[in-house]
Amino acid sequence: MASETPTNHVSNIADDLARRYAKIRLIRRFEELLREQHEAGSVRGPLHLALGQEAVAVGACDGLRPSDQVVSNHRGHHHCLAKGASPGRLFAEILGRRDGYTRGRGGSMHVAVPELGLLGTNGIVGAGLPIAAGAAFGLAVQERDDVVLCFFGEGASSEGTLGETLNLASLWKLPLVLVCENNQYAELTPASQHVAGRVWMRAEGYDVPGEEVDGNDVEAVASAVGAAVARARDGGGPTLLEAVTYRWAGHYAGDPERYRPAEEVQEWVELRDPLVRAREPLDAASADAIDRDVERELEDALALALAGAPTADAELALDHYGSS
Amino acid sequence: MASETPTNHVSNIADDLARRYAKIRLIRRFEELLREQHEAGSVRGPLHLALGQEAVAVGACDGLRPSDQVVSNHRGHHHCLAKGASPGRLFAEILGRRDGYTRGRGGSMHVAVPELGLLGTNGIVGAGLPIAAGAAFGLAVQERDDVVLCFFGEGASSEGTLGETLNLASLWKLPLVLVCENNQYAELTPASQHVAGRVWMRAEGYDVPGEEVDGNDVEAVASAVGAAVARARDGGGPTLLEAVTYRWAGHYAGDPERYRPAEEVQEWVELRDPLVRAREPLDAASADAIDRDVERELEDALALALAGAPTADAELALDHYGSS
Amino acid sequence: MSTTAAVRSLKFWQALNEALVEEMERDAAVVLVGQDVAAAGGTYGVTRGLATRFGEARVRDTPISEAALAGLGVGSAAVGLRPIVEIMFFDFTTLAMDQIVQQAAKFRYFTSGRPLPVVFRTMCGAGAGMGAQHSQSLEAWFCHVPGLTVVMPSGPADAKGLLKSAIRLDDPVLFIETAALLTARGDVPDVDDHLVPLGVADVKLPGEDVTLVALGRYVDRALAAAEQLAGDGVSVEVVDPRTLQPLDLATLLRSVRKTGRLVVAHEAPVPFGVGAEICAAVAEQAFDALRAPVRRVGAPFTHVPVSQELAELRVPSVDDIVAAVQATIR
Amino acid sequence: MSTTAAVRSLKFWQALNEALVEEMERDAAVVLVGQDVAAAGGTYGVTRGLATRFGEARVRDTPISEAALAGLGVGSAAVGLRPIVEIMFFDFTTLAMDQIVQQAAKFRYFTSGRPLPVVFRTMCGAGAGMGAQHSQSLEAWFCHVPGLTVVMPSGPADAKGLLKSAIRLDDPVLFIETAALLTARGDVPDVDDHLVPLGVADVKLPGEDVTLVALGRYVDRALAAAEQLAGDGVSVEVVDPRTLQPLDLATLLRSVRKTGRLVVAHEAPVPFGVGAEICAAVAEQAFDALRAPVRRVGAPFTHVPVSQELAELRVPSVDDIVAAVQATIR
Ligand SMILES: Cc1ncc(C[n+]2csc(CCOP(=O)(O)OP(=O)(O)O)c2C)c(N)n1
Ligand SMILES: Cc1ncc(C[n+]2csc(CCOP(=O)(O)OP(=O)(O)O)c2C)c(N)n1
Ligand SMILES: [Mg+2]
Ligand SMILES: [Mg+2]
Repeated sequence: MASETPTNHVSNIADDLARRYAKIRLIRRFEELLREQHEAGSVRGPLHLALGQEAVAVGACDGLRPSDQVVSNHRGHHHCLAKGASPGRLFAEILGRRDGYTRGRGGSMHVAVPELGLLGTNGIVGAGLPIAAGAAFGLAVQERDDVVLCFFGEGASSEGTLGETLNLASLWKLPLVLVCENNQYAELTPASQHVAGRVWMRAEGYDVPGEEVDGNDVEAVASAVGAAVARARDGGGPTLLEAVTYRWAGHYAGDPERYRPAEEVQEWVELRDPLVRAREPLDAASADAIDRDVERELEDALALALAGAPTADAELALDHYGSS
Repeated sequence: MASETPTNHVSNIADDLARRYAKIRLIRRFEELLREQHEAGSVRGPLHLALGQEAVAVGACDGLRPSDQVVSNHRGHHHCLAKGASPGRLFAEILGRRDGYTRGRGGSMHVAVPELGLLGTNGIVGAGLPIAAGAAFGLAVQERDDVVLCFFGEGASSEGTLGETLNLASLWKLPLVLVCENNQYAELTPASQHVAGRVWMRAEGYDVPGEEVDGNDVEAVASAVGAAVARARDGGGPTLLEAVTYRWAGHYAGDPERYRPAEEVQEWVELRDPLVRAREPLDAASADAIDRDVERELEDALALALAGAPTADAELALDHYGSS
Repeated sequence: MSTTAAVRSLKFWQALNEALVEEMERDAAVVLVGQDVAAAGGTYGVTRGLATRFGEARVRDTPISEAALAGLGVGSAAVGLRPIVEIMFFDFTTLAMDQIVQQAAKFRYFTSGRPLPVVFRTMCGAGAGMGAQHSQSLEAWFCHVPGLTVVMPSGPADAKGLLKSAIRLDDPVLFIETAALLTARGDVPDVDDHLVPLGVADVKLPGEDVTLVALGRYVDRALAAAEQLAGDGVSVEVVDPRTLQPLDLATLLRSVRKTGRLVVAHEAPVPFGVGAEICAAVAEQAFDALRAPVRRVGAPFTHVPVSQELAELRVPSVDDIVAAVQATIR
Repeated sequence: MSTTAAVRSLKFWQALNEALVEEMERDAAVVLVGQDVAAAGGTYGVTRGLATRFGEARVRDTPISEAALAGLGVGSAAVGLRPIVEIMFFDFTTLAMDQIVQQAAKFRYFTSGRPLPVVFRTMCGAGAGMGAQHSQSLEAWFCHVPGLTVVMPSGPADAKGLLKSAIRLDDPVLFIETAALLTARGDVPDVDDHLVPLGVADVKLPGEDVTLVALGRYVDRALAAAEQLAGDGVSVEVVDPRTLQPLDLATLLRSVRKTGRLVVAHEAPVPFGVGAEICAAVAEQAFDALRAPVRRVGAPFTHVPVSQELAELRVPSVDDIVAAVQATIR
């Protein structure tokens, strides 16, 4: 296995605001380029885009160490990139190319890069929660002061794993930060029809601090998650945050979106774009420079990914057991 | 299948206080007699006694209609008797006799008497919760104004099914009353080690009313459950109650109970006996009369049960499919 | 199966949709719950129009809670409904196993004979391009559970008739719909009440030389293989068990006693799959008739990759089936 | 298996306990989580003394949350531990199937080769007198899952040696302990590091006439049956696969090629059980050697009743095995 260093150039920008903006920009453009690839028929498997939700991932991951762990879900490109995944290898994965992280066999929902502290996207809604608790337990036993951050959707909050994880993490004071990304829909169903009450309020019954945060404000997310991470590192136990955001794209690329009015989408896009908000504090020239850098990085990444051979039949049988 | 009418004579007592006392007395003596049977080696399978917890079952079930449904768990003799099960057939079941409700094949953890609105004890901790939600949904679809009452232990609150059930019941405003019987232990582990926060407080995050109640005070239980049942019948949706009580016996009959000090048990038995508390408002003569009646009923019941043949090999293959 | 009745050409999902409509019309106790089954009409259209037709009380979208979803089926059946529970992907039954296996399948035993009419509908197989956690064929697990009936139709006519029978059964049924077949077309008898009995295998093609048992979408591939082999003078009998539990062993054994040769084909990995039971039962009960080693054709013991093309490459082709049949007559 | 090394007589649970102690001594990454495993030392004593010896950080009582418990195993193994997860009864794995099947078994595939060393220990079978929801033998399910190793020892020596090997394996293992065997005694080699290799069957008794494959506690019954049959002049070879996935087919086939006859005995119900795979594989790969129909001996397709006596009546006896063997030589 090739050893891996964070391969987003944007991760190296020193200024906090600029770096976070750059990461948001990177994710936004990554997803847009992927959507183009999808429209062109080049994407293998389903595609859950995170357009509009970039600030949650960036705000949450920006302050993490490489040795901190992130557990993602079925909509996880933004989490991967925010934790330092290489856009080229991620493109390759999703496009079914040999240079992809799992050689293109796993695709968008099954990317894991343990050497980057990225324990994996996941096709099973809610399944990441106990895995994150397990990872936090593992770090604690090893007396590492690293933490685990777990993303899940508001739809996933209906899975039994949320309660089990909150209870266990609270009892054991695990170094765990749970970030519910409330993008207002689970597949084709609005949150009002599948979430009773509020997700963040479920923390209290387990003696866990819970808090709501504006998921489209990268600085707000960074500060809320930062406080939770600091508490977790200090042995203060878990936190549940609910980042309110909005899914700009359909549930999957190609979704006809009959279940919501176009005006609702438009309002979020026009009035609450996390990219626009992250750009505001920057001067236009340096923001433009970032945009150009991002564009170049992604162009190279996509070209590299597409230059790789499609995943072949021969790769299917690999990696089922240690001996294979 | 023999048709079944509630077969506790005590159910026919008109006065509320006297009837509730009589039911508590019936359960207390039923469990004590079973314990004797167990000590004599006559009980097939594990035996989870509800000694000390009688008031929860009686307070909760006393106001129910026969057509209301009760979902019980692995420690459920008190629930069964409180909902009107025949002590004789219950003895027979637990003693592995043919007259038992499942012919003695299910035993203590697998008794169901649908014709009494008793959907079953259950060997799987937490499994009754979604079944209860399902039953409540079924009643609602049929436009019956019956309700479902589900008992579960504080240990069961750690299973994912609690959150799933609270969420669903709240969204659909199901006629469901969840009664957590917090007897302070799950098997050999004290609640402090397996329950974070408080069970009743988990309701709020799902927009469900939650409340704590003294589980050893039958009148307090009856009034809290009564209010919840009334709300559920009226379309007001579910309630979560936590009835605080104490398990007098070991987790199972024969448990050496190394995990708790004898003084702790003694304190609950001597100072907070639900039977003593339910007896207080009655005059001694009528209470004594009840005691005698109960004794006679149970004597007959046990004799009848023991007169039946033990469940035989031939019964094993029955009732797997409709065609069998 | 030939019939003189008129037929209509329907897609698999349409046939299922008709079965649901007819049974919901017939019996007000039939309800349907699942993720995105109501407003959206199902991810693949199977439940389209039902919510409008039968109202919100009987057709409900649920939260993402597979265990509770299955429990809804158990509890509501226990009080008199005939619920149909849709668990979107077969793989997601891993979250509902307690309710299906420990609760539903044992209810009748624990109640000395009370019915529990619940149908768990789910979708199996590669072909939706969803990868290793959304593509499995786990039918063998459920066939190992006393108290469950397991059904896997191979085409629209059987799909409709079997689903209607499943809804009317008084015991829990796992009804498996194959993702790759949902848009396939087939003739469906145009009769008032098209029922296909549970527990009865169907000889899709009579033949003399080799018995080829095929499951789900492998029935079409088996028929294609048989056609190819007929050209070489090999007469293949294609048998579709349709119901996997209980298996119609009588029909399977009758066929093998005639042909003396057995090949089983399915999409699930070979080891410990349904093919194992069929081969074992034949080697036990029709050994003397067997003239060649039994053969199993199925996926290799690996996970399902994400892309549809790769997933297709992983599972056996018509050529693989032809080769297996030929191996038995060599 | 004969050995010249000194032996000590241990109960099954003591052998398991020793394996746990030795591996936890050997490697600080080994941890143990489960319900009542720490303070109480396990419901059946298997984990006795571990919490005191290795401390609360490494031996932990968990809440009653089987899904999270399995997730603890997956997540902690992913960051470098070698967790042992105790799921009290086999039946309770129905609550943890997603984590075991969809997460643990696929981790290496999704990470292009990263290890996930987690052992799920669980207890199977009738004999604890617990009834239909606490007595199942579900091993066949897990044998159908690529990525899992499934182990089922039949006595203390194998139990110890296999558990130690399982803990050292870099992939997920389901380790099945038979309730009815936990207090059974057996000789365990008195050596420093008693390891039994995974994936290697053991010929418990060599013989010539019939191959009798037995699982878990059926190994003892198979040996008793063999002894009885020896009196009638029938020489039985008793083979214990020990590891059920991957099956040591080479050893099984070698035996059947020698004897020409196969009987498989286990406690799980016959249909779709492990016996099906073994019979099918033999009918496929050693057909020419077979001189009689294969035979399976197992529980009927029914639930487990609560009483120990009844549960025992339900499962096959030594006489049933003898009869099956005799049927193959008639
Ligand atoms: C256990 C499980 N149930 C159902 C699905 C199908 N499914 C995929 S994504 C999704 C919606 C998830 O909603 P949410 O958690 O809010 O995440 P979002 O898609 O909005 O990011 C569903 C139901 C699944 N993948 N896993
Ligand atoms: C799913 C499941 N996990 C574990 C067990 C084993 N078990 C039986 S009773 C019990 C304790 C339950 O505690 P609680 O819910 O508080 O009920 P109590 O016994 O105190 O009445 C456990 C862990 C089980 N039966 N089912
Ligand atoms: Mg969402
Ligand atoms: Mg308790």
